[in-house]
Amino acid sequence: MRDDLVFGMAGSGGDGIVSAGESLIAAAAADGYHAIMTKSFGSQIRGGESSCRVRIATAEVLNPGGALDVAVALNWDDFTRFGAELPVSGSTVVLYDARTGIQPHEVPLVGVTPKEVLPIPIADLAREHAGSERAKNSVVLGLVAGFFEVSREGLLNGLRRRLAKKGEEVLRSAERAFAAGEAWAAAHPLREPMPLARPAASAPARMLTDGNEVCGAAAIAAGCRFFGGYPITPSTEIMQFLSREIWKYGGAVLQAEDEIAGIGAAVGASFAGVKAMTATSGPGMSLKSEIMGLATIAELPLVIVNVQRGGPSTGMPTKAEQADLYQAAFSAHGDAARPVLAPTSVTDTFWTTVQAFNVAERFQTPVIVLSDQEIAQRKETLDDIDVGAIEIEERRRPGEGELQDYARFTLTASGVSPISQPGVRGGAYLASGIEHNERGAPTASGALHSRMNEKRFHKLEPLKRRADLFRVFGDEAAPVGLVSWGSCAGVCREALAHARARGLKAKLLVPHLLYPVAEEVYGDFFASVRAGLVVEQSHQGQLYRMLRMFLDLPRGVRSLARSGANPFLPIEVAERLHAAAEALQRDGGSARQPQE
Amino acid sequence: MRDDLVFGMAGSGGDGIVSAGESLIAAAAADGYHAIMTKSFGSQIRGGESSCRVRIATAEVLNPGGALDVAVALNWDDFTRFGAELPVSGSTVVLYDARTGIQPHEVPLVGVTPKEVLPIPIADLAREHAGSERAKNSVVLGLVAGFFEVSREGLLNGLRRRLAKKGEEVLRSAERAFAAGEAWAAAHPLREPMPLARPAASAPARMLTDGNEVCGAAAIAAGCRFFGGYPITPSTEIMQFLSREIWKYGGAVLQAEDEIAGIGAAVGASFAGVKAMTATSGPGMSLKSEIMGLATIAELPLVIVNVQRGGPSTGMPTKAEQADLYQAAFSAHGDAARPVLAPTSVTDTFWTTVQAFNVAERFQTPVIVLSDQEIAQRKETLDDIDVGAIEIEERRRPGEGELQDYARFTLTASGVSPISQPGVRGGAYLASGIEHNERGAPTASGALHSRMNEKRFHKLEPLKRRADLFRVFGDEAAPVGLVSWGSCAGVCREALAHARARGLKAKLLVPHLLYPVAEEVYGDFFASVRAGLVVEQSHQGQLYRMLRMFLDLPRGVRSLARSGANPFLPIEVAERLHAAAEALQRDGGSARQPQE
Amino acid sequence: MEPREFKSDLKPIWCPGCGDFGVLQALYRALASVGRPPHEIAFVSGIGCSSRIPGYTTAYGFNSVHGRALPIAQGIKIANPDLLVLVAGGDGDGFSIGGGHLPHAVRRNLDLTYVVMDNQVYGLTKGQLSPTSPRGRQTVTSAHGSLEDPVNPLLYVLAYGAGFVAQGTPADMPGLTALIEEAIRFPGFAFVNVQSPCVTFGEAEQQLREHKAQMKPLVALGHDPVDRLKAMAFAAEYGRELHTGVFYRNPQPGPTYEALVAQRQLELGPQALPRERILDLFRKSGGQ
Amino acid sequence: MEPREFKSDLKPIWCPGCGDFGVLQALYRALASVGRPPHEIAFVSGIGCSSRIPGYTTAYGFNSVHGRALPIAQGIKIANPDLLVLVAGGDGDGFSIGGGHLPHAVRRNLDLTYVVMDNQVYGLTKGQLSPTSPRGRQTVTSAHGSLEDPVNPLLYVLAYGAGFVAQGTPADMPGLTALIEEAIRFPGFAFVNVQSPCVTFGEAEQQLREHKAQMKPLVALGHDPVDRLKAMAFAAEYGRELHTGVFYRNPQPGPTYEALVAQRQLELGPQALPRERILDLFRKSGGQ
Ligand SMILES: Cc1ncc(C[n+]2csc(CCOP(=O)(O)OP(=O)(O)O)c2C)c(N)n1
Ligand SMILES: Cc1ncc(C[n+]2csc(CCOP(=O)(O)OP(=O)(O)O)c2C)c(N)n1
Ligand code: SF4
Ligand code: SF4
Ligand SMILES: [Mg+2]
Ligand SMILES: [Mg+2]
Repeated sequence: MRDDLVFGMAGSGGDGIVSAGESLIAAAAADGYHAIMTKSFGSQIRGGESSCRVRIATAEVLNPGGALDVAVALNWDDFTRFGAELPVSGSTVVLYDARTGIQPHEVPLVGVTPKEVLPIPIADLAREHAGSERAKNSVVLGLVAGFFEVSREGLLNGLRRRLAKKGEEVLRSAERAFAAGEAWAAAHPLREPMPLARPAASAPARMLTDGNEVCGAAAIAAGCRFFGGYPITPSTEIMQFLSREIWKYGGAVLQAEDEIAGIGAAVGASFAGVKAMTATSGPGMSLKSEIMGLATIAELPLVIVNVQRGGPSTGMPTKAEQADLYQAAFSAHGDAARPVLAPTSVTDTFWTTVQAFNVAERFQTPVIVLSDQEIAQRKETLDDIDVGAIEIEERRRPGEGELQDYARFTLTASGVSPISQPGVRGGAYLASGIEHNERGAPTASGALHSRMNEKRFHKLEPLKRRADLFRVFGDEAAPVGLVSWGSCAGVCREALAHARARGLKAKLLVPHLLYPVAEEVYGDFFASVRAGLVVEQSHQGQLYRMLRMFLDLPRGVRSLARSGANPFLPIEVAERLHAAAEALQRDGGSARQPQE
Repeated sequence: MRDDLVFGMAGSGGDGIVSAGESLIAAAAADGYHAIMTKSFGSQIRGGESSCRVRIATAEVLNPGGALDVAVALNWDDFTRFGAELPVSGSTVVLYDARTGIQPHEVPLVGVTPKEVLPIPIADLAREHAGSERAKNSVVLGLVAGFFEVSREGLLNGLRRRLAKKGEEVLRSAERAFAAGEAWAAAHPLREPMPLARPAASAPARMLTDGNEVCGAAAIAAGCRFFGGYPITPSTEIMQFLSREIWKYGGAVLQAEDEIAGIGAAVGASFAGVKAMTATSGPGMSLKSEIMGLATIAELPLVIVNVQRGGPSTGMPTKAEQADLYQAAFSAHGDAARPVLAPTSVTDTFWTTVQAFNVAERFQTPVIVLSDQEIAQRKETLDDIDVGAIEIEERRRPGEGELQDYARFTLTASGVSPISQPGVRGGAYLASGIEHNERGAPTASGALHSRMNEKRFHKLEPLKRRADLFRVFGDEAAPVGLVSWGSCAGVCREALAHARARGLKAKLLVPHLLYPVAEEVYGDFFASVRAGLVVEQSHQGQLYRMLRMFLDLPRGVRSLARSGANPFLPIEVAERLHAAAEALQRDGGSARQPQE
Repeated sequence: MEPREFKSDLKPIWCPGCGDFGVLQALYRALASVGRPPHEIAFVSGIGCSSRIPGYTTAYGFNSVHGRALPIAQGIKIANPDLLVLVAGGDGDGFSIGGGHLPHAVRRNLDLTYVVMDNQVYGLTKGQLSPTSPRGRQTVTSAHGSLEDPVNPLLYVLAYGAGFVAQGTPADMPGLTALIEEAIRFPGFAFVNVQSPCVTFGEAEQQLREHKAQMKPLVALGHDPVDRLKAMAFAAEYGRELHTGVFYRNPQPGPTYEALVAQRQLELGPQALPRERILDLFRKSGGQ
Repeated sequence: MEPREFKSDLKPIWCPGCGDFGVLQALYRALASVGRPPHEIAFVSGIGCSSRIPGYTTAYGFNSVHGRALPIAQGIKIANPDLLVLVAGGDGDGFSIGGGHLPHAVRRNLDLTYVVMDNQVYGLTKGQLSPTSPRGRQTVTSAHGSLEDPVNPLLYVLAYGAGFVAQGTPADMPGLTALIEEAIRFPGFAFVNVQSPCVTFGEAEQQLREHKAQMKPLVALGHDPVDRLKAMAFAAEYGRELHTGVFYRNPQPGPTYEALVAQRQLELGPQALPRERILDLFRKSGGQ
């Protein structure tokens, strides 16, 4: 019995392999499994090669996994094009369409001998039982159900729902194809069967969605009532979600003419007193940076979501990377700081997005949510979240007394000043991007400029002590530590488990708050650490460098970073961590747990 | 005899006080003095209060100086509005218009007793001798010539040239006013005369201009033949200069509809094979960042000048600040590095701008020149520069052989690939912002992305060893060190001289290359250093933080930073340096020179 | 209400004689006639001499960044349609850096009033070429004369389909006041181009005295502002003739964007889940 | 020259049946007739399905960033006026994010040919509302229908003063080819709006078959393309009628920007100091 299986499948445009994956994860979610699905496509806009990975497990799934347990190739050209996304190892079972005419020992998988390689007449079965090769994906689902005992009922229900509107005939054909796949599996059992364990009987059907939709839902839950933005991959689904839903809550979406207008409208809405958001990816972030600075100096709450993709420039729009951290923290001219938060999974995107609104409102500042293509577009099962229990904050509005002789930018002890909005009698003020005095009047005084800069930075200080915006895993006083963020964090959690299973005393810090750098929180974490890795998907190792700006990192803490579209595997990180620990041991310390 | 005098003058719009300053510095330059002039205006677009500072010396002038030696107030309201720019100390001689009716002991200079305070009937003298108060500034120049023996002939020549076209009558009046000022000074000698020493007899007449014009001239000298930009204070004079001159050299200026189009056109010109530039200030930089990233990935040479002003957002357009360093190095999404250079004076702007073009061409990369409002807009005397002797580099174009089966982004050992341009047969290629393979074809391969990122960073490595882009002053093996950049560097050079004169063994590193951080060069400098300061005009201390990213700074090296429009005084930096040295001594080290 | 109730304590930084003073006065008067209290007004601008105007009123002001007044104003109006939202700025702000936002603001047809102080120059930055500067004009950035035709704001905005398009000059204060008032009252996007002379950097032929002499009121020419093609023909003379008055007023203005938003909110509102149950949306895809 | 000489090895990523294939073919043919060798052509685009087009030719291509093709092309043309400079992209690229550059490119009148593949949708990003999508259109970003009128590219560009304005469709390949060729030959800014169907996300009524049926060639309607006002009247029907052919061709095209630049360089060139003496400019201000 396995409690965790990673499926990877590839085919041509018409093969419906991604829709097979969708059916698989939907069935798994309905059954109470935990699961993650990622997709990858060729460069053709439509009809080119496509692939997906589905990881299904009885316990929490932290990342899309490493090498495949099960590979499904409808044809080899397409499969091998996704080499990096669909790595096959010595423990992979490979199922492929015998129609390819390739013999098992000839399959084009260089440098690796899979555990089992099964040619299966997938196309023939489809044609024979369903009368059309379009049913190949139903055969595949039948094979999956048959070989690995995954959610048989769920899969069939899914088929039915999906094909309901295509008519009885299509549905029957698909069911026959499914059955044929199942039967084929039954007739040709694996040498070493690897059925998936059933989820705990108590496991509820799980919600299923992706990070972008969750982000949109979180915005609504946090009270966001205005979204201004411009489409860009891989963030557009946030706008798409809100364009369906937000009106129901009295809000509105403006698809603007460009990213600048999108954030401009959002800043306007915030000025008018409404919680507002914009979302984009790297190129849009670059364009928005001038108005981000405006929001900083005008002290207007605003949430800006950046679903990171490969850069620079147009880069690789459909691939994940974590190379926009510098930009998030340091773009826009002048001393213009803004908090940066990052979610680590689809589920976590809900919480992080709500926190972003809370921080924006409380500190009257733009806040960046740094998501990434993987989290944003992967499908994931969600644990239930008690939305009602999450605290929602509102900006500090002036009371009656404060509206007597109101000064918008009053220098308070906290640096946060009561903020009025059009419609409030007595609260009129001038918002501006020009440096201003407490009343908002333009100034060119160096002394005032100093005090206002001071105010704008000082008000963010409490964030540096917000340990609730960090999560620590592993052994508290471990000498070996990992730091990782965003989609990488899930890989590192699994790596940590590997390492600890092998006896290493280690821990992991996952910051949801990336900027300002919370010196105290890191200080506490690093107190016991003598060696470690900051793991991230960027050529420059941006978080590692950013930590150095504010912290004296322990000497043995290094950067483990590489360009996007080259995801880390848990096992790989675990090995690097072991190496670091060993280097440390050679230097006289010990990172191994005493062998009791 | 004094060999260095700082004049500061203020008046209302009609008083022509700035034009008096212009005359003063022009005369000084003609005489062979070294001089710097800065101006400051009130918020009125025209006709409001205005002021200027002119520092004149027989030796190199490194900055606009600290407290005034001579203060001239045409009226006290205007003078005190410029409190921060025109600091008066116990050694200042104050000349003011007796017409203000204020008694010498009543002048509104709080907390300070000037050395001498002279009420002078400036307006009356003007009216009496020239028939109009508009000649007040000529009286002031006469007073300056009389009291301080500054360039009498030069001043008169200047008057003549300036007023030539206003007719004989106006000129005569001005001459009479000047004479009246001189006579008044002769009749009322200072208690303690402070005549300015004559410049060395061999001193040539010096060139005189500001940093923006020099930047434009340097661009032409470096071979720039296209400028695309959009007006913005305090950078516009670069475009203005080029719009007068560049045509003569076969070039063109495009005043674009916005900053994005300005840099877009410049990128286009560079693609077409022409050296190109754009110039702007902070808000424009924010807008340009997307296309900066495009130039990075398309590997197109381009010089981008940012004349920094106070930020964030519109901020303080007429004040200097050094808070755009983070943006210069880290804006634009993705791993998009670009070299950043900074000039330290008007003269140096020539050299630095030429270097920027050289770096851009050699490494096929956008390069940022970080100037600032002070350097850009202050007038300064220039030492002669042997323009012909400065080496000018050209991009590496493909040879005949390389045009056989040309691949634009060939992975070479240096990371620099021969770059073709439209018109060249055999050299056609696809430039793009999309990640690409060696031939320029779009790719979504992680492996290629890695290699291309590697290429784009690797090619910049030689810059990190370019000690010629740094200057070191002071004692080589000093335990105490300063690092400073841009307009602050001139202040620190004077501070260093102060400190060393007081017996401190100290040195100063001035980087003209700010990014990439030249680890080796800094390493050499810091090898002897145990305490020191990184001095800059930004709230966050951006260079200090950036150095930490890449270097382990000696423990005793701290940030000395504050918001723009609050310039450092040399004496202040010297004192902070002493304090640092003393702290070090208490800790057991010694920074004092042995008292031989 | 009284014009002075709209006047703030901030002293304008404008040069003595700047046309913008007249625009400000006309605006005070128009607002007084319209009668909405200042705190129900949001007044947005970009950057420029002209863009300082919100600060000189007692309304909620937003002196934003160069060229972005219209997007910001749209966000405000959508967020709170009850506000009276004014937008103002210069020719550079509106037609150069901000020119890309204009067609979209117009076609969305929010109830905004957009007043441009068109002085054919960049005032705040001290005299550079502007998009409305005539061909050949010499300025500090066109030392040898500009090489391009100017934009035509009136014709453009008509082509974009604006419901109300007018031009005024402070040389005719009652006329200007009336135009601004009418623009504010117009239920939809309304554009008023004001020939507002720059006394410091503007051309000598573009000053108030010349305006007085050259002004050609469209009414006097018998123009009927319901005729859009005719309006375009008059607008095409921008730069050659100084027409004042209403070029076009849509007699049957369509619904505003904010009205359509409100209608949609009303229609869809009942379908909303309680906020706490928003995640239920993802249950149905769970495969049950 | 032969059309195939302009075809590169790169395989288009377009969906089978996409209208852009037709545009590409028409372009190959037009370029072959014009006869400039590929290496003397610079072909600039932004981002979108349509913006991939330069890579499918043997010209120097610049597949730049979204919306910025026109500024880049202008820089190229000014830097090297001998090049044939083509610009292409989508409706989103050109009229939404890039819309602010269009009036200025037009009024500067460089000799550029700008071909927009107008499919009323954002193709590359998978089906969002575009600025030319009709009011009420439901897309993934306008789930309940769009609330605004579309832009009118033809009318806008005419208002901007372009010397050559045309519309074609790949449903009429010879017509389209001729229009592109004529646009390239036109000495000044030339604009060709191509109704290029998106088979994947476009509307069913906006496909080649429908174009064939609905197309109304302007010649057939007796339109004389020297009449700019008439052209505007036809253009005003954009979105309701599918007019093809030349809307407007300036019979007396003015000088191009690059010609004026060359003239100025020639006039001022003799005044240049030798490069090494450039700093002499600052001597005269030295007060001697
Ligand atoms: C992004 C940006 N670019 C440029 C500027 C500089 N700038 C300020 S105002 C202005 C133009 C002013 O002209 P206009 O809009 O016509 O207003 P006016 O001053 O003439 O009233 C410019 C270019 C800026 N502040 N921000
Ligand atoms: C700055 C920026 N914003 C947004 C995008 C995302 N994007 C790429 S293409 C596109 C629109 C494509 O539509 P269109 O220009 O009409 O071209 P089509 O694909 O329909 O041919 C968008 C929004 C981007 N790449 N860059
Ligand atoms: S510069 Fe011109 S536009 Fe600006 S305030 Fe002065 S007169 Fe008015
Ligand atoms: S999505 Fe539409 S525009 Fe894009 S290639 Fe496919 S058919 Fe063409
Ligand atoms: Mg103007
Ligand atoms: Mg399109």
